[in-house]
Amino acid sequence: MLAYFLLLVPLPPLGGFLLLALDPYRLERRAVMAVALAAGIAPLVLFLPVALGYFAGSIGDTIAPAFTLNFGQFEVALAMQLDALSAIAALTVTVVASCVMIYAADYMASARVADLRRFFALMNLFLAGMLSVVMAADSIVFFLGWELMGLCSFFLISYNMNSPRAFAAGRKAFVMTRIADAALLAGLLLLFLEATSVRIADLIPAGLAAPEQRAVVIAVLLLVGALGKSAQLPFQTWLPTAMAGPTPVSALLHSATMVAAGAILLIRFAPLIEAHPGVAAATAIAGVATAVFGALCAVAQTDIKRLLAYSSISQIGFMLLAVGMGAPGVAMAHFVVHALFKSLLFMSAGVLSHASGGTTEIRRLRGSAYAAPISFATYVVGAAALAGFPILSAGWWSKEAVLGAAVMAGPFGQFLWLVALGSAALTGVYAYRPVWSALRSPVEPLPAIKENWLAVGPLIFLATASVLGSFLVGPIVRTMGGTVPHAGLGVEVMGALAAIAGLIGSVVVSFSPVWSARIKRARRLRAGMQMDAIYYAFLVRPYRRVVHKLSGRNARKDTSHEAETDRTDGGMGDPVGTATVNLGLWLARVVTAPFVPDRFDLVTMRSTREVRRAGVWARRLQTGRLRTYVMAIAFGLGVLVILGWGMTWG
Amino acid sequence: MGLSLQILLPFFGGLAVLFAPRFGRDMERWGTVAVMALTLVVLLYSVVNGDSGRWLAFTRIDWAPSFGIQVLLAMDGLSAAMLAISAGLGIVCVFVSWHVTHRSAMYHAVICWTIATANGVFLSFDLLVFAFFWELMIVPAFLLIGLWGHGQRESAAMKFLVFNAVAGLGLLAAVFWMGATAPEITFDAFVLAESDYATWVQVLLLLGFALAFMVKLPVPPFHAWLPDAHTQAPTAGSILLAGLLLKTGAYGLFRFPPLLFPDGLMALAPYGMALGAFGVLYGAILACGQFDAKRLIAYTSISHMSIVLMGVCGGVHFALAGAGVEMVAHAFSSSALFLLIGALQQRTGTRDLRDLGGLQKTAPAFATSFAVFFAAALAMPGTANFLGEALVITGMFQVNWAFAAIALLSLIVSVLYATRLIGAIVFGKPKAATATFEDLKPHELWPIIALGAGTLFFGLFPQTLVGWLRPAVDAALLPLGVGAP
Amino acid sequence: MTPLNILLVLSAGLFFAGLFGVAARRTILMQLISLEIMLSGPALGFVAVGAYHGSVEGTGMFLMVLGLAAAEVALGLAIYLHMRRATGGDSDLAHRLRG
Amino acid sequence: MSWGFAIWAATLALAAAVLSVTRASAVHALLLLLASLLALGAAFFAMSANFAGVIQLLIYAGAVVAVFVFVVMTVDASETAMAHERKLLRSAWRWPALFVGLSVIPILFGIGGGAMDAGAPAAADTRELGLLLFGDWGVATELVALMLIAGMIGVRHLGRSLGPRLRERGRE
Repeated sequence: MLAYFLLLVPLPPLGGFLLLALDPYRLERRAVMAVALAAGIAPLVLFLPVALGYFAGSIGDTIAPAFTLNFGQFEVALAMQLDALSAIAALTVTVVASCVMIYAADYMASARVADLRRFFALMNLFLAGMLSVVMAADSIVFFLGWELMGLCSFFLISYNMNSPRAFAAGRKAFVMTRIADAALLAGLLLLFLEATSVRIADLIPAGLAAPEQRAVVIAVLLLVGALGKSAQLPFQTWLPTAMAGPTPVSALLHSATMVAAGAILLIRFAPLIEAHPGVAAATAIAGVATAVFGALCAVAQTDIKRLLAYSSISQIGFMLLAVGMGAPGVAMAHFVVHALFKSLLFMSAGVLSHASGGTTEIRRLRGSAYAAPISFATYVVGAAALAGFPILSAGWWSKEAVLGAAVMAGPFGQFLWLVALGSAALTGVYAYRPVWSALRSPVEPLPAIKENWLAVGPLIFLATASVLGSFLVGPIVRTMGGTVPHAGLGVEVMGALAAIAGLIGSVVVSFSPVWSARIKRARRLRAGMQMDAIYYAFLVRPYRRVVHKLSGRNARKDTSHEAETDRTDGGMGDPVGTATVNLGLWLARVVTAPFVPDRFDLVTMRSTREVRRAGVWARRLQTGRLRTYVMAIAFGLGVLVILGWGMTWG
Repeated sequence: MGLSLQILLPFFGGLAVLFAPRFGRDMERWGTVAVMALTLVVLLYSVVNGDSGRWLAFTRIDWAPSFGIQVLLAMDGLSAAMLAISAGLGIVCVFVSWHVTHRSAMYHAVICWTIATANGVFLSFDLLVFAFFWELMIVPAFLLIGLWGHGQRESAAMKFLVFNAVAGLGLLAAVFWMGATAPEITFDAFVLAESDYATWVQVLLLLGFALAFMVKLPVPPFHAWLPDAHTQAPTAGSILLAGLLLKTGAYGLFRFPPLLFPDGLMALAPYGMALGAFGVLYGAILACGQFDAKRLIAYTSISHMSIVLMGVCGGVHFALAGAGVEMVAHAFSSSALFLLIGALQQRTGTRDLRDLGGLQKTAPAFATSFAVFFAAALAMPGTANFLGEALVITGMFQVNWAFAAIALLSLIVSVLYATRLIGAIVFGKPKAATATFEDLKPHELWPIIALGAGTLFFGLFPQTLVGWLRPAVDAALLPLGVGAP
Repeated sequence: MTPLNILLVLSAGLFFAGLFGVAARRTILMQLISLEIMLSGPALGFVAVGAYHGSVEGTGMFLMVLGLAAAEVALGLAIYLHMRRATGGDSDLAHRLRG
Repeated sequence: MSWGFAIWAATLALAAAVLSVTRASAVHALLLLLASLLALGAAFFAMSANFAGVIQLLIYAGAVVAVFVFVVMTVDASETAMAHERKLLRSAWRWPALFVGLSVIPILFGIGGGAMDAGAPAAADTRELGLLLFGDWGVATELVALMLIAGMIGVRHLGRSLGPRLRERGRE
């Protein structure tokens, strides 16, 4: 009974998507909103009792089969499952999604109805995809959801149809994640071949039992998939530009849920990662490096959305670190906490920037704290959680757990711990910068905006959750089957000191003219170490050159206007195809060349001339006179008779 | 007898359609729809009443016994799927060419004949009759491009004709040789399959067969005819080319090389896979550089059909099943894309990506449809295209990881060209050509909905399709000595 | 040397005499007369052979020849009368079939 | 049955024929033709082919020649016409004579050919002839009859009075 209840959870958003995207009837604005909100919140309503039942222990691990595929000799049963990971993650996703949906109803209020429909349709589809990822019991549903998220991400980033930049950002995000998705697909298919089953519960033991080399390849492929989706080094470049999408999209997709799905993937397949120390180390190193990189870049940002984007990159680095250190439960806890405070940050930043006239530049947020006090307050709570303000914020607890896990993982982990500690300090530096900026008195007083309850309600809820989430860290880790690492008081004090150092640093950076000027100058850092430029120079441009070379300059001129009959419109830029055509033409020419002055033809033509002359001569014989013919007959007869005589002679 | 109806009905239906305009306006259109619907019903009947063995239906009629020629028609799930697609696309073609008025009766008759000849290819197991239909199939398509095409239709039609006719010679030569050297003259594929050719003979014969199939597929370097043919063909011509004629090449590769030349296939398979791998990337890369929407889709077709070649040459269960699924999926998705581009061209008079844009604003139904098939083109999970490609990649992992890697690479490149296409057409500000754009009319929307439903249905519930294809896949693998996994 | 031989040579002589007439004479009427002589040659031959072998077929063939001659004469004379208006009875002047 | 008389009569017929085809006057030619046919009839009687002889006399020498007579009556028999006719013949006889001679010479050698077995010479039975013509040779007889009918229709066609336009055309 419950099993099928589980299957129902992703259905409302899916239905909402179908209704909004494909339904041909014109819907009123209110109807669109109603459908979208109902579809967006229904999963929470459906899933909450299940999750509570699970946490209370009244429901055990369950697998709910949807339908069965029969591939040749073996069967594949698509299914959803309820276990610790899916219960926690799905609950987080549904909660955050509900908040974002409610917030979006206010945020998108001024959009055209058609755009609204598109927006909510895609948001709902995304939600369905995300829920399938976290609740999937088999790799097919998992990958289905995974790719759906990518697709929705593309469409939502390029939501602003008029902006070529938005489209370019969406395309970049799509391509980058797709590269990683290809690796993930390869990994999943290899696992499938090992296990001849797609059930995740079967895949993991099969992956562990696989030959060493192949198992490493699988683990690396899974890791690459996670890195791409989570915008970790070296795939991080797509996330900051993805902020071209509307704020709710950034809040839901590009911080709290979709981007963190990489971490979910690694947590799901953690045994495979941990089985190979090299891969685990690579995961941890990638995580730490990204954490530091993201924090450094975030410090240099002048745009609040980009700042938050880099902070997401950085925070997910912490999750990867935890996975690499063999503490997936801790990573899960950080995932939950991060989802709560990061969506909060994005949404309250959205309100603040709205209050200060629609800009997202940190510098120009001045005075928005007074125009939108509630949102500002919630932002402060969120920033504290992000920076890991000791004891009071949930972020501190989860980050401490990650750091502790690193310390307890041996000397190598302690080295990583040091680096991560630096990153944690930097987090504080950038997290509070918008706060100080917003607190400054405005150049000219901003009009106070009316903070709609639709927008503020979710903010207050999430802010509360970001504080109270402190109490969730322990239970989550335990539910996931881990233990909260306690690396000793010294380590925890170090963590607290780092957070406080970050707070001080942020004051320095915001108010010291020297440091502000430095940040203003740090263009390289702001542009994400110019990784984009490097990729452009080494990947995009060579690829474009190849494309242009292969499709030829002609293809650019190639036109399909009916009136213009362009000679180049013959695929001439297509070297291989053209080569075949030219080879054929050459062969035809070589074969026909000896016959071009066609000698046989000449002979026959000449002979026809002769025949005509002979005819002219022969027609003289035809006198038309009877006597002539009779004489000819007589002559012939005579010849025949003589012939016959000769033959019978003797 | 029921099977020959699949060929005779569209053929004589085509003849009847020629005279249909005398009975009223648009009668040729409704007549064609009726013929196709009748063909579908007959097909459905013979599938439902099919035998449970290797073949759903089997017909053997002597034609010229002294030359060993017979009409040997056999249908299994693969053929049935192809036949269903051909009749379905026939109906779609009628609806998308509602604006065609120039010699309309002839136009619809030619559509019927294209389908009749393609059905002949999908059913024949007498090699000579197969080759006969194979060559005959070129004629109606040639007429369709040459008479009702756009722009430089004559040269495109000639290119199509020359490529396919020349390639057909390879098939014909191999078939004649096999028939003539058989102990007792015969062209029965099942009898010839028993004959024990030396491997090098098999390789030569297979090269003859493969030439015809690969040109029709088409795989680089034999693909030069396809972009031109697609560009200049009328919408229905593009749909039939992409949905049907290309599939005959894939079908032939699927059916005959494993049956007739297992050793030769084993010997050539690596080269086939390498060629397929090359084609996958080459088509995808060239698609990225096109500015003509139809030409772009034509290159993606090359890429996707190269995946089919890889799958067929893979010689493992997954790869072959994937090739079969990909055939069906591509028939749906590419036909729909050509339909949409055709509608676009009819309204704006251009296919140039630089002149288009902003249809999201002016034509939401068009944009939504386009987005669905955009997803199919880049093999989004949930579409049948993904299933096909994923199965082929799985098979490639069993055979050779390098080929799998290349097939995976195509997944990435497909995003590049697909986003390019949708970005230029749906996104952006409306341009001069697209500022006023009439949204899809019902007679265009319903075919799109049907095709989209097919793509999604087979993507989400692939059981039906995989089950249909299984006997054919198993039969193809049997001579290769590969058991089911 | 039998009587039959002589008779057959004579019949051939009749035939060739007629042939000479047809070839040498330009007047259509004379040509028709020559044709009659040509036909009578074979007639003599048939009858002679039939008589020599004592069989009735010779006479039978003679009757056939007779029928032919009758039809020929009727048509020939009709044509002569017809053409006389245009050519004055000279067959060489009727040469519209000249090449 | 008298072979000698038959040969004699046939020789006469040949001589009359030769003379006939060389006469300038149509009347003389026709009379010599009549003589030739009558001589042949005599030869037939001499060979005991009585039925053939009778037919020869009645139809050939009778009916056919009578038809000729009607036509000959319309021919110009003046002295100038004779002279013209003679001139025509004189200018045209050489080549035909040569060609005919080509055939005649070998045939003359045939006189000395080998002997054939003579059957039992007997008078041909007319009843037997009837049986032959309307029995075994029925088709041939029918064909001859058909030919005669065709001749009749042809004559009717040629002999009908022509309209003025056709008459014009005939004059061209």
